[in-house]
Amino acid sequence: MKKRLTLAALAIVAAFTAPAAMAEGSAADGIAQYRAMLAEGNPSELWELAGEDIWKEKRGPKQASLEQCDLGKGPGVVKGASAALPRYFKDTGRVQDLESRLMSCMETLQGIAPENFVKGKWGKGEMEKMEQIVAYVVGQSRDMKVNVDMSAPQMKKMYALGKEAFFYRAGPMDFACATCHGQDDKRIRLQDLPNLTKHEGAAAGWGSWPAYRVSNGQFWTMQHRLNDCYRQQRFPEPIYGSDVTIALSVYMAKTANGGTVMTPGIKR
Amino acid sequence: MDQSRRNTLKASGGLSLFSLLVAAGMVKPGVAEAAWNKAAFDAKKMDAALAALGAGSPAESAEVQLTAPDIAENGAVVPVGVVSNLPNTEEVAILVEKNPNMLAARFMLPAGTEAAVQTRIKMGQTSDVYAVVKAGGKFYMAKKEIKVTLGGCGG
Amino acid sequence: MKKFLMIAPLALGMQFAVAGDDMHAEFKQMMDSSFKGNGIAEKHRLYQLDFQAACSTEKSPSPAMLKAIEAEQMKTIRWPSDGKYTGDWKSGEKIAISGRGLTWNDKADAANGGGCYNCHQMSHNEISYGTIGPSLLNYGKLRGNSSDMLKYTWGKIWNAKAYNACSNMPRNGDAEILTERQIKDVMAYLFDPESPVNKP
Amino acid sequence: MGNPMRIRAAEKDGVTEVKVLMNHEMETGQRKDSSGNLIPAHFISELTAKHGDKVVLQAEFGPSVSKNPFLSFKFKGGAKGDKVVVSWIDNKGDTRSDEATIG
Repeated sequence: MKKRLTLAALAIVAAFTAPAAMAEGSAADGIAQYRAMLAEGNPSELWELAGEDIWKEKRGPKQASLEQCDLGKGPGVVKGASAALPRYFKDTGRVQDLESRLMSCMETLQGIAPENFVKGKWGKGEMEKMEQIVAYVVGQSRDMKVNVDMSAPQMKKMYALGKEAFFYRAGPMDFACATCHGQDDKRIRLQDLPNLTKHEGAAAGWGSWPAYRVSNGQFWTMQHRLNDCYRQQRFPEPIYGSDVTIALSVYMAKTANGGTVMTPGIKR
Repeated sequence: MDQSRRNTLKASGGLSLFSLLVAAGMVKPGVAEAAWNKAAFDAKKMDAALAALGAGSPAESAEVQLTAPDIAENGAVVPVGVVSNLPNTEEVAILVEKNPNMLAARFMLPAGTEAAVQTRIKMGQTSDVYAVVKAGGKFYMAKKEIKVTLGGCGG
Repeated sequence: MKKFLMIAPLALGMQFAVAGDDMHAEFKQMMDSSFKGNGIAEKHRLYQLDFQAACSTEKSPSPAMLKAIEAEQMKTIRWPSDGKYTGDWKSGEKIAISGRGLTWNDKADAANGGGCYNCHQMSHNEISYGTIGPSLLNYGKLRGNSSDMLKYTWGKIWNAKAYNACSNMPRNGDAEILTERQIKDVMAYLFDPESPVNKP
Repeated sequence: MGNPMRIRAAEKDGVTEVKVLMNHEMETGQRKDSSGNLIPAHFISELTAKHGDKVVLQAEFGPSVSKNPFLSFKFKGGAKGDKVVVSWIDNKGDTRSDEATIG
């Protein structure tokens, strides 16, 4: 109480510019305790389990599996693949994140059209299968280091575009990604906001998505995470696998380079 | 009495036999409800739930430990663990006072199984959570308040 | 909303004309091809207002630019039509708690929330608050309710950019996020001695 | 038939710890869909875990167990290489049974 009063007194002088720190200790401890208990059993594993089967299953008009899909480490190599994504792929001539790469594989190997995802609904039909495959693939990089190769000029360009997108303010609320993710030690409600402009924050954020979200019992891929960020920014909707989502991914992944992959994560 | 008979049934056949019977159309799924303690799960008052469990008004005991966070970031998933240090603990139940139906889960522990279970429950709002334990034929309990917060910016 | 539409094409043209280089052309192309309208979140929301463009860089714009934006934004503030700054704090609390509105999941005619708790601590009994903005606990109790303080607070809620050009806070009145009535209610929540903001 | 479970069983000093993740909606029966209709309750009601022929845990769940339920418990007498079988039935009569090898 005493601490509160002192801080409050400060606030009189500083009006709107007073520091936000308040007696938050107990609430923060409680939340930390909650998260530690949740980490014990992550339902993402249910998606991983299903995804491994789908990866190997002969599917689509071409009745092929994804076992010849090259995620950057050679055909069929899943181990460590997502830790090194996004990357520049010569065969498509594009920088691709995991999901846009999987879309290419599904199209060329299996004949599954990209429309299934671009016009798809989260958790439904082919999109649900995508989510399961993503869970499986990112689980195969768990505990590895984020290791994105920035040597290709296409990657450098995507990084620059991603950075510009990160600070781009627009819409009825004037928000940019940076509004919430550009400072240290901030929260929305009780949720900590990683500062994605710095290594520690990017490692924490990029490193722990995709993730299972306990609030709705859904598994969210990085594309879904970015899509919902833009929804809450009150932007129009980013198209699944579009360049802005990949550019932002390159921006985050490069900043996170060297951090630990903790995917699939578990979130509020 | 009923309980031990049920244990024997389950031990010999288990759910797999039961599901075979369901699949074969020999048993209607509804029959499963007969074993499930409907009265306890349907109870909308604490004393009714406790009565349906045969627990009466259990004594608070330091030998029963309820592990749960002080604050749940999301009421949809609240991790709860119960440990009983009482000898011959045979049953553990988890109840949430302010949920529409108090009883969340009930565990029957045969000899050889430790009285230490963890699960996750839903909570509609901040409430006392009870761990009710049956040991040596008597009931004991522990309780803890868990705060449920509003989360996300969609709030 | 209407104003937004009118200014948008101009602002877009200006930003990219000024920046001029290939990278910006490519950025514009990327943004344009990456988004689609969905429900009320129409694609034109992508187009920036001048001050949004100015505040879209890693480093803050020059002090002169900030001053110019603030002066410009100050002109947008509409003071209460009946001269009354405060309404019903109970309704204000609901508005402060709600973070709904203006996303592609929301309907055009639904009332928006103020989303205040996303960023600010406000009352003595809500522990789930954000820290992007400063704590507003005991707001009225600490500051009193002089006409200057009422006016300042009203203006800040209506258009925070009038006081801090690149503020993270939305322009609740100017961007038609909240109605005049809703802003009065939020004002009451901040100033009323009976409000849980001021009374434990 | 329900979706697969994820079961982990690890033995240490004669005690086997079992962790189970189940794939289930656990619908409360109190939520409404987007058109305002009540979504019927759908939840796992009973669960049995066996080590060989021996039942090591029985549980009854109500709809307020969380979606995709998690359960952990410990029993004595399991050895590395033994099987643990977990089976559930839900209130609509759907069932699922999966096993794990104790590691």
